[in-house]
Amino acid sequence: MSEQTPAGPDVPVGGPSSQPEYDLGGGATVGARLGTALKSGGVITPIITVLFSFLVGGLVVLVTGHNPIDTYKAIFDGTGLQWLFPWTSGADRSTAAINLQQTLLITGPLILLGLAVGYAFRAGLFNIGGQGQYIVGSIVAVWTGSSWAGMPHVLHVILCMLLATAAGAAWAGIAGALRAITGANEVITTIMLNWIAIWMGVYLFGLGGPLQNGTQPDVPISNDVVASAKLHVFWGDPELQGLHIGIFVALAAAFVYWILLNRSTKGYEARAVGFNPEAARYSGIKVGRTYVLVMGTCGALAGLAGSLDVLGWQFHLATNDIQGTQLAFLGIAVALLGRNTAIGTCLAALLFGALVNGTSVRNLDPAVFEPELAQNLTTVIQGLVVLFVSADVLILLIYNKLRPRRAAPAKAEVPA
Amino acid sequence: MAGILIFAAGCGSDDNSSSSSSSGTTSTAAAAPAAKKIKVGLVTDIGGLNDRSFNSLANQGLQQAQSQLGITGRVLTSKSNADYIPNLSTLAQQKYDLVIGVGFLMADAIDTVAKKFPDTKFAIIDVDATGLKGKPTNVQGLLFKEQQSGYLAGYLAGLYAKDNNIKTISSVGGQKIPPVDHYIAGYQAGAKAADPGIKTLNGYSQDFVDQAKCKEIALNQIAQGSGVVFQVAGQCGLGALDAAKEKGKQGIGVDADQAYLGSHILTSAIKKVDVAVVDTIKQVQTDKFTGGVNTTFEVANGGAGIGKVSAAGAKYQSQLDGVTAKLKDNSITPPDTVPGK
Amino acid sequence: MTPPDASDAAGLVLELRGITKRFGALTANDAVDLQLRRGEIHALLGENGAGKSTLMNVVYGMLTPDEGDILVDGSVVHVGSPREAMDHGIGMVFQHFMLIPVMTVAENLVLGAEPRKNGLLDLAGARRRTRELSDRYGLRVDPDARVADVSVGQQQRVEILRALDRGAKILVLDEPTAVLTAQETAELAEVLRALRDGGTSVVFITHKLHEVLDVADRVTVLRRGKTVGTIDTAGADEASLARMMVGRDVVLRVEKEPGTPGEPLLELEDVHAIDDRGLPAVDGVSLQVCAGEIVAVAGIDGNGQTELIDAISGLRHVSSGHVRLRGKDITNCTPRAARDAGVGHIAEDRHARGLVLDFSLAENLALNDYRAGTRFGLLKPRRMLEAAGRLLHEFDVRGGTPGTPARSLSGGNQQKVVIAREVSGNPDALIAAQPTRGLDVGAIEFVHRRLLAERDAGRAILLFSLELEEVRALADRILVIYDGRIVGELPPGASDEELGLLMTGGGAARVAS
Amino acid sequence: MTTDTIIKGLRAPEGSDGAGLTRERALGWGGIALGLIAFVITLPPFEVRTIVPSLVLAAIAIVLGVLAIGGGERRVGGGAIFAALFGALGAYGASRSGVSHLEVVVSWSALTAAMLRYATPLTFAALGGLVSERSGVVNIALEGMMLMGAFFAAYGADKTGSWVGGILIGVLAGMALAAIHAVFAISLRSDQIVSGTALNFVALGLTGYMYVDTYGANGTPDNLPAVPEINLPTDSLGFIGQAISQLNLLVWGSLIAVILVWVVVFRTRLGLRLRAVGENPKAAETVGISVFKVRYAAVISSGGLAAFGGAFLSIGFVHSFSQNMTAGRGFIALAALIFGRWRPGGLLAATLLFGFSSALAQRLPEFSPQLATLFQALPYVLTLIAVAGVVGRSTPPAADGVPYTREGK
Repeated sequence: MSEQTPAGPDVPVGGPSSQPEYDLGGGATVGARLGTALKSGGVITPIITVLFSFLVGGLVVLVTGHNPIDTYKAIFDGTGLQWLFPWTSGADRSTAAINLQQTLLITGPLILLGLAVGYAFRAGLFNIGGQGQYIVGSIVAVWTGSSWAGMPHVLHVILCMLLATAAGAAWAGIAGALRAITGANEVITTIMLNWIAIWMGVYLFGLGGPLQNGTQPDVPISNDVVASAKLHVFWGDPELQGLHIGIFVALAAAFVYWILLNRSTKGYEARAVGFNPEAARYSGIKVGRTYVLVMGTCGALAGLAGSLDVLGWQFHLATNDIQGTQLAFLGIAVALLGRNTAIGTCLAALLFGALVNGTSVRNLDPAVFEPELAQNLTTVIQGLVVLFVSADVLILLIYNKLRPRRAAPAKAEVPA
Repeated sequence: MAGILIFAAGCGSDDNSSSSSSSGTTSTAAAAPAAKKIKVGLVTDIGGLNDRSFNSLANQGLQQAQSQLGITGRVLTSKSNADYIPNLSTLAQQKYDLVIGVGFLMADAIDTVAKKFPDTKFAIIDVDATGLKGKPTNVQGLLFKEQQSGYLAGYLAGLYAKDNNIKTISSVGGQKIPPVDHYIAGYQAGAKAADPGIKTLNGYSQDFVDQAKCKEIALNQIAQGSGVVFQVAGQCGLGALDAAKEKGKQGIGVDADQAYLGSHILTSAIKKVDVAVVDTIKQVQTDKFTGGVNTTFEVANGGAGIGKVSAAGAKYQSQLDGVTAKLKDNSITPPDTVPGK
Repeated sequence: MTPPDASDAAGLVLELRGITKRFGALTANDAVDLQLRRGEIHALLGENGAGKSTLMNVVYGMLTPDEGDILVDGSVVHVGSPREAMDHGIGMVFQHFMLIPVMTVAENLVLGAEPRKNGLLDLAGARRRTRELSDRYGLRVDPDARVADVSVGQQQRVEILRALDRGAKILVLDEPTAVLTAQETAELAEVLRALRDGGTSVVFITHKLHEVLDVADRVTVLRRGKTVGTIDTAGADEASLARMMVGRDVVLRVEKEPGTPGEPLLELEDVHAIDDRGLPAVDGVSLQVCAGEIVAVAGIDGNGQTELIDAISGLRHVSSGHVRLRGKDITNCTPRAARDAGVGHIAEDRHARGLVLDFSLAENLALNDYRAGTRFGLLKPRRMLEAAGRLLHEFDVRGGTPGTPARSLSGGNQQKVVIAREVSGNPDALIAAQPTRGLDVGAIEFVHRRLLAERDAGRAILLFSLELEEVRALADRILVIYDGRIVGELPPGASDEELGLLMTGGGAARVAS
Repeated sequence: MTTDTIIKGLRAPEGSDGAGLTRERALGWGGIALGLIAFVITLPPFEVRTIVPSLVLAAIAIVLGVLAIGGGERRVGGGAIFAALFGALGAYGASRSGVSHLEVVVSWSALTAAMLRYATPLTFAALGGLVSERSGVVNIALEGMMLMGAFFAAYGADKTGSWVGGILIGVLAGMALAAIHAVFAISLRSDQIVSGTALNFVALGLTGYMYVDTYGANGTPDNLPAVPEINLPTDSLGFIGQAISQLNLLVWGSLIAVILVWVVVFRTRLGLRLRAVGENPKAAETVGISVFKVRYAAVISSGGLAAFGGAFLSIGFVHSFSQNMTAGRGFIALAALIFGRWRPGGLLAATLLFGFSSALAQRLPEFSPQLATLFQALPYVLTLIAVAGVVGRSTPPAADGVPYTREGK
């Protein structure tokens, strides 16, 4: 013990403080391990993770007899991210701009859907219900957005988004309340609520359904959102699905998420419950109410995502839009890759948005990669990214191997 | 993952070899050597090229045109509804002469894009171009009288049922949407015309993909006495045909000729999307394309009808020919809506 | 403090030579030697973190040593897994019992060496074997009881029987008395002596000096991963052992001035509550704690202490009766309202209930008052950090700054954080549940001093402890709880016998059933 | 921070689990039974056309429910009251609707057969989940494992020309995916929910890729060897006899698998060790059980079982493969596993309930074609009510989802 014991009459030597009792063995939480990983790996780890996944994905491409470098180049070109490079010019630049608009169009709702999963994770809940919450939000947005045609623009937009947010919150709140009151596992309840939301939507907009389009009785589709409820398009052609201001709404939500999680009493309670519900209860935090609030917040985020899509570019909902929406499942991957942090989720959403758009067939030359296969390849790469995210140990190992030797052990484990 | 993907009206097969009727409105079998070398783009809906239905049929038409008419073709599949507008506008921007959209859910998208690119020609399958909100003049609707195909199939089913002492026949629809109901309405009317005492059952699977659902519905109908099962549910409907096969009943395919599935396929109610695609391409090549109108494909022009008739139904061929003639001269006009209960 | 004597080698069943085990930068065992004779009870003494458990985990094959040899019966053996350890006749009883709570005693006993019949599990055979073993060693257990439902003492017997069933000649027990009552401890000592007399060699780990002197024949002391020495207990006393263990003289008993009780602050009147299974657990408890007084509730684990604590602090529904603080009725108010009213609560299990281990120290210290002075629902991070800095200094928490995760602190320092938090709210009444469980001597000393200081500052302290010594050292009055009732009040000077009698239900010897 | 805390959250103390059948509990269950009987007597073949007897039964059921609640059995009592209301409502609906409609919808033998067919893939997958989670590894990748089974069974049947070969290859493929899950979850100590989620993506992409690559637009051949149906001469034995007279071999297989899994998990040495590892891996290790071996074996078998479910879908039932053909069944199976409290009998009850309501939902449009799509939600609504109302908290194996690490290694 090199340090001097502080003087003081009543202060005894506080045990072997030079040998802290780490408890990172079998009982260590993933949170702790991720914490350690973040400390020793920083932002490098997720980057390595992504690179590694692309490497393995490239092997898959290679095995199937394609050129991985060409394929990735084509995918990258399709994302529109080269717009950010000053040397992209001319026709390339305008194509890139359109692609980037489409990439960001997906990124916005993905951020929100990622946050909707991430916040629940932080409170120890697994929200698989992003899909249902997104759908409920979309339904309310399309309903309110196609009503009240005479309303002032800003007011109408805000009202639609608020109501969609509230609807998503209420929908997820059901799962939270059931967890709080009856202890029903939210994994089951959110899956069930997804399906119920789907069939509800199909009923509402199906032929003869109460919200089905009034002017086209033959088409299972909703009414169109009126002009006063549409989100402003600030980049690109407003009629050709340009980029609307929803991306800023999503970024603002990410900022609010950061505040909520790290700087608010509710977020503090959510984290306490997530780490140790028993200790939270002992300190007087109402665990059940926290579950309801957290799920409600998640639902609000997912519902908001639904409203952005409806008010930003979709403008109507067909029954098969409802049945086909898969974005929320990508939200789980986004949250996991982003490690449930605000900034991480934004970056992960951009990555997945770019991946989705970059592999779209219009951007992928069929000579480089058959479009029918590309879609499935994307799914595999998405899976691999998430898979390697899960193996922080593996990635850390690689990281530590690659990094010049620094004698800092990743973690110390001593049995109690 | 948990979602039900994909939506498609009717099902198609790729088995062209058994396609019996010849081409549609244009009778030239091969392109004139002088034909213009045009660029044609096809945008599928989210069913994708493997939907074994109209997306894949449309693609076949495009490939046929590539090999026979010397055009350049490109297919863009849509992964989600977010792809419709970008896909259509990308092709328009790249100066494709003709852009074909598949499926009535692309109606609004094609309406918007067509107005933005007035010099590009567009066609859309299963959509009434005159009903588009923006009334674009460069979009042609490609419509099908599915009820005529359904009527023929139903007539055959009725004849078969009467001879085999079957009291009930049935149909399995994907979702209650117009193209599906056209088929079913025609089928029921045709069956009743052949055998006024016949009972018709109908069910919707609410799904165009999950074969298990259609199979369950078909099994249920067979349990209620159905001897002929007509599927109008795309890929899902293959399950219904499988049920017929398993229970020793007759099945009727849809959209394309599904006789290849086996001898239990009595016939198929056909909708020649491939022919429609080829014909439209020819129109553009020969500068005969007009927008703002529809081309209707029906029995009279060979764009609708039934496929190969199995041995079990062969003896009714002459009666079928009679009905076909009446459909051609419009002395029979089958209904296109399913009566509600 | 005699060096290992080579001439003893003939009688050694187990010998450890130069065992070194490192965890990253930390050396838990640094060339440790140990010699175990046939048929002796050998204590392994040391503070928490001295490397005792690590050493025994190495012996049992749970850990692989970086250096050193293990010799069984004079020859070097390789112990790579518990199975290999068992094959060499080594059995181990862990501090946290290695049992499956949802399974029966018989199932647990045969686990790993299950009898089979026709390819299926022979449950009848398992029960039979349990009964045979139970009879042979005189350790009574019920084969069909679920482990979760039997007492800690019984669970320990299952572990011992299981080790013996696998043919253990060397039995290692890791802090076997940490969870036992005085009576159970005495019974265990009997069992160990019987085993020794039957030829089994026993190593038991402890940091309790009197147990070493009571039970062991010889003792090896470890300090900071190194062997300090091995001595016979015959000539040793507590002071000399403590010196070996800590490396300096320690004050073994806190000198305590008698308290000067003031007005009654915490009053319970005929409180009833039920446990998680819906059975009555607190059955009409009435008590009073005055300002400046420590009242200890002594009793065997599972006699309603937990439920009583929960009932006072609003964590459990009080089905009838009243809890009052300064005359104000706080019966059945929420946990938060109870805290706001002035009830502090040092929770029984600091890992499960007292701390959020993944939170930083500042966040942990703010668990009770994070909402104080907040506006718009936003935390005051700077205020939290400042307050934490102050408290960490005041309570001499070592090994962390306000930003350090609580997980990385030692047990003693973690407990200081809990106490700091609970005391900083300036409560009228402080409930201290097992405040020194699992702490080493130095930390215990700190906690005891602090509780006395709080008493002297005028708080009413209700102490729950299973350690009679602690109860006696701190309490001004001792209440004994048995079966959910307060069955008697004794002065701190009461003898073990008096206390034991009350704690076991009034005299009838309570043999584990 | 992530999912281990979630799993801990699931582990709330279970009150009187397995506390035997008290009088109150019996009353409550009696109430539930009466409530259901109130409904059943109005259905074929009984078809009581007046609602009075049903109302009487429902009233008794409510009384029993109230008694049960009074005796402390709140959940079961609540279930009885709920069943009574449900029964009365159902009886009202049935007695008001036409007999012909009723007989079309409620054809017991057809309903039963359909229920079994719906339940089969779910049962297999849920059993797979049981084996894995009993060993302490959360398996959210059941969906992907089923999908692997579905594709590779079709592929294998096609390539080997025999359904046995198909099942074999399908099951091996499911096990291969499960082996990856095992490597990540056990050896690399991944967050198990994350790696499971990932593998679902991988399986979806991989099977889709191979399907398109191998079969292109043509789809799987229409003459795929099929798992045979079993014909039994039971038609004369009432509706159950009719229901089981022709069922697929794998339907029977799933029921046998339930029994087998029960025997293995609760009556064999391996099962005892499996449960020990899932409850307290360190304890298992200290008695010489290899946690790693047991968990690997469990996770890999889990993939095999789930793949059986997939194989039933492709070569047992619809005789072809299509992309994403499992359509979320793996998640329903996961729900059934939790619903059934990690017990073979419980999960079978859950999958049968789900299968029954699916079969019913598909027939209900007979009454109202307008509401056809809403009826589709029936299985999910019923599951939600059952989970929230009757099942409540269910406690997973104590070490479920917690990666095990031997210290210092």
